[in-house]
Amino acid sequence: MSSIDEITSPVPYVRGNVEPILHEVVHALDRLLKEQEPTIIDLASLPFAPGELETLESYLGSGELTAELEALGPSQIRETAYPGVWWLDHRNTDGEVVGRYLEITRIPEILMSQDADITAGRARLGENLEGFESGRSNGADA
Amino acid sequence: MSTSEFDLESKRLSIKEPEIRYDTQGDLSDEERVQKAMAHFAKNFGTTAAIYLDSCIHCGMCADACHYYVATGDPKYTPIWKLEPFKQAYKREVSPFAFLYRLFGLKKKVTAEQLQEWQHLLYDSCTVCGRCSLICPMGIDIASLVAMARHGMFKAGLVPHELHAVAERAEVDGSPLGVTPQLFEERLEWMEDEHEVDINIDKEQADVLAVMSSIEIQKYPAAMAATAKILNAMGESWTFRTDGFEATNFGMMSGNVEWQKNTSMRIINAAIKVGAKMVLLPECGHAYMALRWMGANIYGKPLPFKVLHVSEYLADALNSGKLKVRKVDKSVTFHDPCQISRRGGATRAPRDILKHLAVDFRELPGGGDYNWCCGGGGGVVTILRADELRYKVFKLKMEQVEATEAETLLSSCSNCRQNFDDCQEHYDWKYTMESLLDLVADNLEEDEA
Amino acid sequence: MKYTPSLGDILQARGVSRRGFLKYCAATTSLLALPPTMVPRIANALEQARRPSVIWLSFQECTGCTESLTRSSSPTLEGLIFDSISLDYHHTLQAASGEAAEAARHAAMEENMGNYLVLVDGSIPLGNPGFSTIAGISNYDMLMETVKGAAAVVAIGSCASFGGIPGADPNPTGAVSVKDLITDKPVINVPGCPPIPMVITAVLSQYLTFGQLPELDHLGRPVAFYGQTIHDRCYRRPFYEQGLFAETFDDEGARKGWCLFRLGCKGPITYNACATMKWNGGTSFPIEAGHPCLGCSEPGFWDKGGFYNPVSTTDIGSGVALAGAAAAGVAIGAAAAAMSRRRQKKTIQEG
Amino acid sequence: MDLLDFARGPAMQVAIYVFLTGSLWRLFGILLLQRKPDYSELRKTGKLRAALKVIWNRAFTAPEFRMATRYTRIVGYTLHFGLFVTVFLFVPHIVFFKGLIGIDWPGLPNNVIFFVGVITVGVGIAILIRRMTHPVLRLISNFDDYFSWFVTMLPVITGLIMPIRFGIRWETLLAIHILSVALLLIWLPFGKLAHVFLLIASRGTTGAIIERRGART
Repeated sequence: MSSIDEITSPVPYVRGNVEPILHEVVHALDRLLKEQEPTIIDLASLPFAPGELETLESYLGSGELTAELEALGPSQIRETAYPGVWWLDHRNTDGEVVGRYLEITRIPEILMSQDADITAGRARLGENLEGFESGRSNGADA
Repeated sequence: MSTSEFDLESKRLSIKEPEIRYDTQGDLSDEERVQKAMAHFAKNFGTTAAIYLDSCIHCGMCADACHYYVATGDPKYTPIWKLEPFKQAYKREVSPFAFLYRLFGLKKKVTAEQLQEWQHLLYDSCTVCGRCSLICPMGIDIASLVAMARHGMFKAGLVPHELHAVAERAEVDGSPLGVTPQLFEERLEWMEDEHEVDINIDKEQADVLAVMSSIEIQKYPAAMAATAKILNAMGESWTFRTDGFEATNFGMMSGNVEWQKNTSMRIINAAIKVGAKMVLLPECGHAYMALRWMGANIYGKPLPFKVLHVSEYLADALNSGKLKVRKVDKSVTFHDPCQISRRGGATRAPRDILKHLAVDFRELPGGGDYNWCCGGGGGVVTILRADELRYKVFKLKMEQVEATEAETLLSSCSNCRQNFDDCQEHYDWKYTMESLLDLVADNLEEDEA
Repeated sequence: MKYTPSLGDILQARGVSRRGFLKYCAATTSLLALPPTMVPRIANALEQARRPSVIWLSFQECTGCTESLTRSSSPTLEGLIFDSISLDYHHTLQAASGEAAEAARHAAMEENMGNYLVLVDGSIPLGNPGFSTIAGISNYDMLMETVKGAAAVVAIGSCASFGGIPGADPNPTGAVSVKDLITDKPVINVPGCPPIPMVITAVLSQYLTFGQLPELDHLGRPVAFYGQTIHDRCYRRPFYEQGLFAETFDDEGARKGWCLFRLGCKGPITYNACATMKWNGGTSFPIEAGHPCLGCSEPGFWDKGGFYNPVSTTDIGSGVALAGAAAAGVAIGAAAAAMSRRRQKKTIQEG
Repeated sequence: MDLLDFARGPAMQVAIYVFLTGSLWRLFGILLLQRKPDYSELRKTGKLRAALKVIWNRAFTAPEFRMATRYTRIVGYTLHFGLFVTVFLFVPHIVFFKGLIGIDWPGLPNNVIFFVGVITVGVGIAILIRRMTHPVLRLISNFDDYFSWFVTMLPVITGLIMPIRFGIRWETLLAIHILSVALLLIWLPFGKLAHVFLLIASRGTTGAIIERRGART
């Protein structure tokens, strides 16, 4: 281990904030099961020692589902090894993290198609169809 | 404090004599009394007293060491409280912040009423036994401060009458109990006949000057014969002197420094006159404090002779083998006179002697230096109005003695002894105090030879 | 007042999807240090938000605050926010110069009278108007003139907020803060040397989002970012509680990442968001790099003794003064004793 | 200048000067009073040795008095122990002393200090209650006793509040804490708290006089 590693990962404190967060996750899962109430934890608002966030991430691991979202930069939405616990990384176009959340929910809101987008898509599709129709009628006229 | 109660049991129906009664001497106004008290308090406000008076943290532990507080539970008997006016005067007049205390009126002037009230606390209820000095976490020698405070009280004419009268007689007659040189000589001659012992009187030259307490001369004269017997047995060159025989020092106990000095100087001068190498003090507690520890300072330079209490002398003689005693087959307990043991540092001597006598020695609970005072020291035994309190306090002593279940009760202080005798009569108690000196003198081996 | 498109319009015009917008809202919520449950409200508010006009004035400053802001990488969310404000005057960033620049300032003021924001970095010298001028106008005059029609003033950086380094002892230019001069308008202080770029943009986006000024502390700082001390949010705090401290910069404690209190860390008395928001796109912050906090976002941080003096130390003054105090004690004591002895003598004579 | 700067700067400086001046004033005001030589033939000659012996052994109550004084001893020792630990073993305090005198020693974890601090306050309250209710203590107590209690407990209490906060800003609490210490330092030489140095003088005096007589001390 290089001396730099020693500086950035103080061994005695690696678990500092990890355990309390995991407890919070357990309570959130209970709430989800009993009251159908999702929970979002903003990881950016919590103080982490160097290495702590990585510990948390590797502890939670990866589950069956990982989704990539491309909107104002890439986002990764990953279900952890614990179903119902989702890890969300929002990045900007430079790849910098702009938001990092743990969502305890059945499916994160951002994965669902949004009414506004559906409406826009529906409109786009409708326009396309109109295009087909007008194309056909033009063709019939011709 | 002046709760008047009706006394319906005496022949003359009246209110009971108030518990607190102030005595005054001289025709002084209140202001003059305060002025005198302040002057003679002030004389004592040197570095030593100042350190002590400035160090008190008011923890109250001294109360637990005082037989007056323990016996009555009355907080006013807290030792440091007995010094309140003395302390107040110190803070206002001499302490480092005296100027500020006066400027802002933080410490009031001591009043005549205050001093009168404290007469009871400084005389009737303090035997200057120094037990409180041992409990104080700051190491304040409270007993020595009480002695200093008495200096002011005396000059202010605020001494209990009987103590004042006794002290005055000691100054005028040379003895508090009317022992004149002639009377002393007569009684010595009587003992010489009675006990068939050679007693040296007024020799011009002697290595040892023996002195006596008036209490012994009047009440326990055998002590004179015993002293002579032992000194003869030791082959000492010794003498009694009619111009310096009184060992008690009521000037010291009442608080008159001049009288204390006069009394001590009589012995010192007599000892110097005969070229004594040693002054042998009798079985008297405060005599030891007066000459052994205060004598040189009164004299103003080291004394040209040694000062020994008779128990120290006996212990040395027995330890060195110069004196031999028979075995005494008795169980014995020993009451340490405060001024000799706790205050004087001669605690070991009586224990050495008792070892040579091979008695079944039973130490009092807390015996030795932490011993309860008999309650009669510091002049208290002379004060009539203090009798009730003195008897009450003596109960502590009785409990201690009874706990040993010893056959014989010994001490080496005639003042303790007279207090024990008085309390014995009051309580019709089974123990009679005997003299350690007498016991040794009665069991000298040379007798048989 | 000219038509200003809402943020929703702008994003839509750029072809940003609703998902993208939600992501942006989530990031903004996080940036504003608001709970994640606020996202829908933020989304709603942001959709309606309109571009405010912003005039940026730079006085006695080092351009570090501007650097801080612009060094945040190009098309970021902060950048997006800057797209959503109308930066009408900034003499470092704007293309216009000379009279044209001043004309732009005046035009923005007139067009948005009563609604524009004034951002200030740098302190204002009152000692001599010539100490710092722009286009021949003293800083003081320019500030007072520009602020007249402003909705609010934002003091960016410790110089504008508290006087900063120009105001440090002995303050040769007579530098003062914006708040010292502006009493009739809301002033938001965003101190720091420099402030965290995200905090600057967050303050702006909060204004943008809610159209109102954030809750401020007693020093005029937004509570959302300056509500807690560095110490409170510091990942090294547990070491403080355990009594584990680095004592030099290269001892075992330093290598193990122990608390830097003994090395003079001002974290306990410094209110800022460095410990959670961190710097350089969330990479690190001074304490994480092994250096104690200097307390740069606190008033007078330059004059609070050495940076490496622990917070709990005090200045006991000079040895000469201490010796003087001791000598005075001895002298007064001796005088008191002499006085007492004289008084004693007198009392004894009288008695 | 904010409150903390005032507390750490001028307030503390003035307090230290007053403490120094007052302590030496009191000490020299006593030591330069009249002294009388002791001409008695003492059993022990070593003055310093005797003084040191009493300075040490008066920290412990003689077995004869232990039962009677158990309450006072328990609360007394606990208070002094608590004050010692909280004042001298809390790292920020050690740092303070290092700044003052340049010496440095190991400290204890904060939660230990906090725990001891709570006990100290508890014992302090017990001491106050006893002083107000015990007949002896009530009789002999004066303003000095109560005010000294107040200025001693104040820094402990203000110190304990710091981690709890009660919604007050840390630097304000620190300033109040430092000001309370300044008050303590200012009062110390003038009241009974001066026993921190007078006990050496007082026990030492008894050692020099009475211990050397060979009497019990």
